[in-house]
Amino acid sequence: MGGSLRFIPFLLLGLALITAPFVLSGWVLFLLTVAGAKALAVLGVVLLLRAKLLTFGHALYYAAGAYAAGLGVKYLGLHNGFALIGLAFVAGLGVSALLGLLVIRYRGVYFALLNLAFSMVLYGILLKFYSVTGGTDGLAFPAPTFGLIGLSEASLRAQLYELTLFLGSLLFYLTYRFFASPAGYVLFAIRDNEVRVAYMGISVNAAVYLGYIIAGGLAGVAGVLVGLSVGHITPDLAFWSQSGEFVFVAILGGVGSVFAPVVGSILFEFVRNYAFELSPYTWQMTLGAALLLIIFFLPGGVWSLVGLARTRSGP
Amino acid sequence: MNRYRKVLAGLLAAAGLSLFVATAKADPPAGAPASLKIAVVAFLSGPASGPFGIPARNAADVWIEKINREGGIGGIKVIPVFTDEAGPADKVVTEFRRLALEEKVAAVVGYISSANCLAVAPVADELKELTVFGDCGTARVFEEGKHAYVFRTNAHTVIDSLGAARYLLAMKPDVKTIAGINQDYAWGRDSWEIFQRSMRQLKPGVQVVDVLWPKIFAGDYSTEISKLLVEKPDVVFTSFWGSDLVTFSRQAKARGLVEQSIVLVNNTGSDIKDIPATVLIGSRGPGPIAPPDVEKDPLHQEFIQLYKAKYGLAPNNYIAHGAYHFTQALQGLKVAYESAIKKAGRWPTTEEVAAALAYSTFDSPAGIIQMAIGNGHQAIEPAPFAVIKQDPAIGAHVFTEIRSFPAACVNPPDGMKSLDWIDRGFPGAKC
Amino acid sequence: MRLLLVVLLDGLAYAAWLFLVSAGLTFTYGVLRVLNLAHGNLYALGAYLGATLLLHYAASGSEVAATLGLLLLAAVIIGILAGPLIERVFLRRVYSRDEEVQLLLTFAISLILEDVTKLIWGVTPVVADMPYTSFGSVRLGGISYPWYPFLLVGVALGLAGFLWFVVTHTRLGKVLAAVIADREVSATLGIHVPRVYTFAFTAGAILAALGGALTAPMFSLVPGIGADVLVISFAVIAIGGLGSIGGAAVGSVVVGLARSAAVYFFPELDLFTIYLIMTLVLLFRPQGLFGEIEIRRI
Amino acid sequence: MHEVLRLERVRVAIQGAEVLRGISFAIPSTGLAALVGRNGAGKTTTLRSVMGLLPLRDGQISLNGEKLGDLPPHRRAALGIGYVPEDRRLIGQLSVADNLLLPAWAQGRTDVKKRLAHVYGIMPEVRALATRKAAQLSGGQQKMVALARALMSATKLLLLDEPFEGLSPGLGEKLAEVICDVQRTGVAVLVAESDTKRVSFVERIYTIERGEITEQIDHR
Repeated sequence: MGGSLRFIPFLLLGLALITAPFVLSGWVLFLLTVAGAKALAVLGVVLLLRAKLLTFGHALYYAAGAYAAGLGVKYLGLHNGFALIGLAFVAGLGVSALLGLLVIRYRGVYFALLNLAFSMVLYGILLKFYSVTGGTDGLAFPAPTFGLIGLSEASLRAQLYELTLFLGSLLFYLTYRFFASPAGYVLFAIRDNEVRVAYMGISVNAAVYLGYIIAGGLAGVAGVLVGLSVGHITPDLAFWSQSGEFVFVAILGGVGSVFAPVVGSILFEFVRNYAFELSPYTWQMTLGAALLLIIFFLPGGVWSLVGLARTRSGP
Repeated sequence: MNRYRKVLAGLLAAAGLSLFVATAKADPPAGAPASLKIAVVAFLSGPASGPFGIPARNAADVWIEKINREGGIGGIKVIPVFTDEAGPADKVVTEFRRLALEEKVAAVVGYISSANCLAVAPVADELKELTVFGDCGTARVFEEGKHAYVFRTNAHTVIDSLGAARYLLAMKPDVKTIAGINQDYAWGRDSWEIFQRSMRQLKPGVQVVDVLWPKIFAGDYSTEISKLLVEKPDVVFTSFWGSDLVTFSRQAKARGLVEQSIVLVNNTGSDIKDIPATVLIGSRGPGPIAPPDVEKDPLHQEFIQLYKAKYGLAPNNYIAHGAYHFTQALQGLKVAYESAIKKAGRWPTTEEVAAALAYSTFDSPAGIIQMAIGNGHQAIEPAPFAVIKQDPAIGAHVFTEIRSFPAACVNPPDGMKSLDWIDRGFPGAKC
Repeated sequence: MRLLLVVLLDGLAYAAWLFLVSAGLTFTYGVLRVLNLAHGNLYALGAYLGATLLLHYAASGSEVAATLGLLLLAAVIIGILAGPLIERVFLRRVYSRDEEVQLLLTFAISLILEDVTKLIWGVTPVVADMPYTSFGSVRLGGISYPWYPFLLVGVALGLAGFLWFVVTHTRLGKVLAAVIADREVSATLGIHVPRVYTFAFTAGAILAALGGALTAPMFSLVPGIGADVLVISFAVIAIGGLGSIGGAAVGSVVVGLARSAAVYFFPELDLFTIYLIMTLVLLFRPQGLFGEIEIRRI
Repeated sequence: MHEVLRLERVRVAIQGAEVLRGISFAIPSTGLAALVGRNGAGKTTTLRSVMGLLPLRDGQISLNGEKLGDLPPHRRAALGIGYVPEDRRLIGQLSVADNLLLPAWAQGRTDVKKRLAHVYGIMPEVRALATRKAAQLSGGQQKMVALARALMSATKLLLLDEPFEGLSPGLGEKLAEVICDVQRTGVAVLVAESDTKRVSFVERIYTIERGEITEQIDHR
C-alpha cells in the first residue's frame, strides 16, 4: 500500500519535468538543460568521491566528449545529434579507459594532481592545434538534427531539454544501479577502508578502474550535451577551473544520493547567474560566501535538506 | 558620504534634465516602450578587465548618460544593464539568454573576447536579439557565418597587424629580419599570421628569425628577451596587450632590446605612461591614437571630457580602444533606431533597426564609422600607429610620427575573406 | 657554448622565482596537510602591497636593502593579517572533515580574496619596476641582464637555507616535525597543536605573500595573477613532492631549466613544459621527487 | 590518602556508539593500578579520555580533586600527566634526546636538565640511545623511550596503554621494575592491559567489560 503511494510524487515530478518546456521561460529551460547535462559530469565526480577519490581533472573527459563531437561536425560532417552523443560517449570511455590504466594506481591528493596534469595537457593540445581546434576561439556546433523525431528547428531548445532529461535520467538510473551492484558497494567500502576491502579478496583496482571509466563516459556525454546546447566549445572546457567547478557542485549537492548532483548543479547555475546579476563586479565574493555557508551549515550538501525534510515529515 | 552625495546630485540632475528634454521634445513615436533596456557586457574581472573591460563599461556608462541627457534614443530613455563577461562559453551564453529572455533587453552591446563573440553570434540570431559587438577582433564572425541580428561597429583584427606591417615599412623600409613574440592563444596566432603574410606580400625576402609563443599572462618574459637579444632581429613584432605588454616592454627596455631592435606592437590596451619610449604602437581604430584632425572632432572632445569628469582618466591617454568601441556601438544603435523610426513612422521592429544599421554610416567619438563589409554588419576603420616618445616639456609620454592608414587601405573589400585578400596582394586597397 | 650559458642563466633565474612563489604552498601543506587554494591570492595581495609600498617609499630609486626590507614588510603585513584570520576562523573548523572539504574551503576563501584585491587596488595594471630597472645590469654571455632576477636567486638560496635550518636545527623545527608526524601524540606531550597550526599557516601565508612581493618589481599587476601562480606552484610542488621544501627547490630548478630550454629550442612547447614534466614525474614517482609515500591505515 | 585520579560516571561515545558507559574508579596517590579487559572493552578509550583526547558525554574526571572538564590535552600534560600510547608513536625523524625534550620545550619548563637527569636516573639504558634517531630503534627500545618521554611530563600521573605488548619476557620484567620505581618517586600509575598475569605487580586491578567496571581486586 505505502509502496504504491510513494510512487506518486515521482510520477508527478516526472510529469512536471517532461512538460516543463511548455511552462518555463526559454532562459530557465536553457539553464536547466545545461545544469542537467553538467550534472552527469558531476555524477562521475560523485561516483569517484564515494571511493574517496577526489579528481581535479574531470573536465578532461568533459572536454574530450565535447571536442570528439565538435571535430565530428567539422571533419565528418556529422549533424545527427544521436551520432554526436554516441561519439562523445565513446570518446569519454576510451580516453578514461586509456588514462585510467595509469591513474587508478594513485590515491588521495596524488590522484587529484595526476588527473589535473592530464587535463591541462589536453587543454594545451586543444590550444596548440589551432588550425584543427580553433584554439581559444573554439569550434562552432551548428544546430543538430534528430532524424528520427523530425521536429522543426524552432523547437530545438525543447528537444535538447527533453533529450537531456531522458538521456540524463537513463544514465542516472544506470549509475544508481551501479551503486547498488557489488562493484558499487566495493567502491563505497574503499572509502572507509581500502586495505580491508583488499583483504576480502576483492580487486580494488578493478572496481576503481570500472568506476573511473563510467565517470569518464558520463563526463563525455555531459560535454557533448553542453556543447549542443551552448552551440560553441572552447578549450576552457578542459581547464582546471572547470574541474574545480564539478567538485564544487558535487560538494554543494552532496555525495549521499544520485539525485544530489542534479540538485547541486541546478542550484549552482542559478546562484552563479544571480551572483552575476546582483553584483557584476564582485560575483566571485558572492559565490565564495555561498560556498562557505554550505560548508559550515550544510555539511552534507543541499541534498541533506531533503533527508531532513523526510525525517521531519515522518516515514 | 561625499561621493554618495555627488552620485545623488548627478542622478537628480540627470533626472531633471531628461524630464526637461523629454517634455521639450515631441511625443515619442507610436508603439514606443517606456524605456529602452540595453545590456552592456564587458570583462569586469580577470586580466582583460583593466585594459579593456572596465574602460569599455565606464565609457558605455557616460555615453548612455549623455544620450539620455539629450533625450534618449528616439525620445526613449536608455536603461543600461551591466554584466561581467568573465567565465567559460556556457556561462557567457547562459547570461546572454538571461539578458534576452528574462531582462528582455532591446539590444546587447559588448563582448571583448573573440571566443565569446563566436559563441554568442548564433544565439543572437536564434533569439532574434539585436547584438552589437563592442570590441572583439576575430574576423571569423562574419567571414565564416552570416548573422542577421549581429553587428560589429569596430574594425576586425586585420587592421591591427596589416597596419603594423605597413607602418613598419613606412618607418624602416630596409627591414631584413623579423621575430615574433605572441601570447599562445587564438588572437596571438591570428595577429602573427596576418602580420607575417602581410610582410610576405609587402616586402618579399624579409626573413623570420624566430617565433616565440609564451603562455598568456605568463608574467615574466626574461627568457624570451634573452633569446631575442642573442638573435638580434631588426624588428620584434608582438601582439601583447595589457599587463603582459607592460611587463614585456619594460623588461625589454631595461635590457636594451628596445634599443637593439624595433619593438612593434600591433594593438594595445595599456596606459601610455607604462610603455617605454621608442616603442612603435598601434590601436584598433582611431580613438586612442587620434590623428590631428580627429582631435578637433566635437564628439571626441565631449567623450574625453565626460569620461574624465566621471572616472578621472582620459580614455585616449589610457590606450583603451574598448572604451571607444563601446561608444561606437551605442552611436550605431542610436542612429539606426532613429533612422528606422523615421522610415517606419512608428517604433520600429528589431528587424527594421537591423536593416537600418546595415551599411550605415554614423559619427562617433572615434570619427565616422562605416558599416562597409560583412554584408553591412562589419565596420571598417582606419589603422593609426605611432611611436611613443618622452616629451621633456610636459614630462610625459606622447605619440609622435602618428600615421593613420585609411580604412580602405587596411580592410578587405566586402565579401572577401581577409587572408585570401592578403595572399592575393590586397586587390582594391586604396592607400 | 655561449648559448648554453644563457639558457642556464635564464633557467636559474626562473627557477629562483618558482621557488619563491611555491615555498609557501609546500610549507603549509607540509605542516597542515591542507593544500591552500588561496595561496595565489595571498601571493597577489603581497605583490600589490609590495608594489604600493615601493611606489610610496622608494619611487625615486632606492638601495637594495631598503627595497628588500619594504617587500618583506609587505609580506609580513599580509601574512599576519590574513593567516590567523583564515586559519582560526575558517580552517580550524574543518580539520576533522574530509580532505575535499578543506580544499573547497580554501577555494571559497580564494574567490573572496580575489574580489577583495580588486576592490582595494582596482583593475588597472600596477607597475612598480624601479628595482628591476634601477639596480643596474650586468653583461653575461654577451647580453645584458638586470641584477634584480639574480638578486632573487640569492634571496631564494637564502630562504631555502633559512627554512632548512629552522626545520632541522631549531626547537621550533622539531616541534613542527612532531606535529607533522603525529598530531595527537604531540598534544599529549604538551604541544599546543592549534597554536602551532596557526603559526604554520601564518608562516605559509607570509611566504606566499613574500613570493608576490618579490615578484612585484618584475611583473605588472592585474586581477587574476593569483590563479596562474597557484597552478604553477601546484605543479612545482607536485614535481618536488608535496610538503617538501627541498623538493620544491629541486622541482623549481627542473622546471626552470626545462622551460628555458623549451623557449630556446622548442618555443612551441613553452605552454606545455610544466605540465609535461609534472605528468612524467607523477607517472614514474607519484609521490614526487622528494615526497614520502603515505602509509595506508588499516 | 587523597586520590590522584578519579573518574565518576564517565560516558564517552565514538562516532555515535557509546564505548564507556558510566565508568567510575579512582587511584590513590602513590597508587599503582591496572585496568584489565579484552580488546574493545574500553581500556584505550578510558586512557584517552583521561588525557583529554576524547570529549566526555557525561561524568567527571578529576586530578588531585580538581575537575579537568574539557581541558585540552596539552594543558593536561602541563599539569603532570604522562601518557604512553599503545603503539609507541615516537617522532621517528628526531633523535631520542629530542623526543625526550619535546615536552619540556612545549611546556616551556625551566628545569629541563634536572628532569632529564631524573628520567635517565630511572632509565639509564635510554641515556645510551640519546643520539640515535628514534626510527632506527628496535621495537623494545622504542617502548622504553616512549615511557621515558612520558616521564618527562609525568610528575603526578602516568598512563600506560598495553606497555607489555610485544615485549620479550626479560624486557617485560625490566619494564615492570621501572614502573614500580616511578611509583616510588610519588607518581600514580595506571596501566591498561589485557592479561591479568602481566600486571601481578600492581596494587589494584579494575576489570573492564563492555565499557563498565565489573570488578575491583586489591592486592597486598
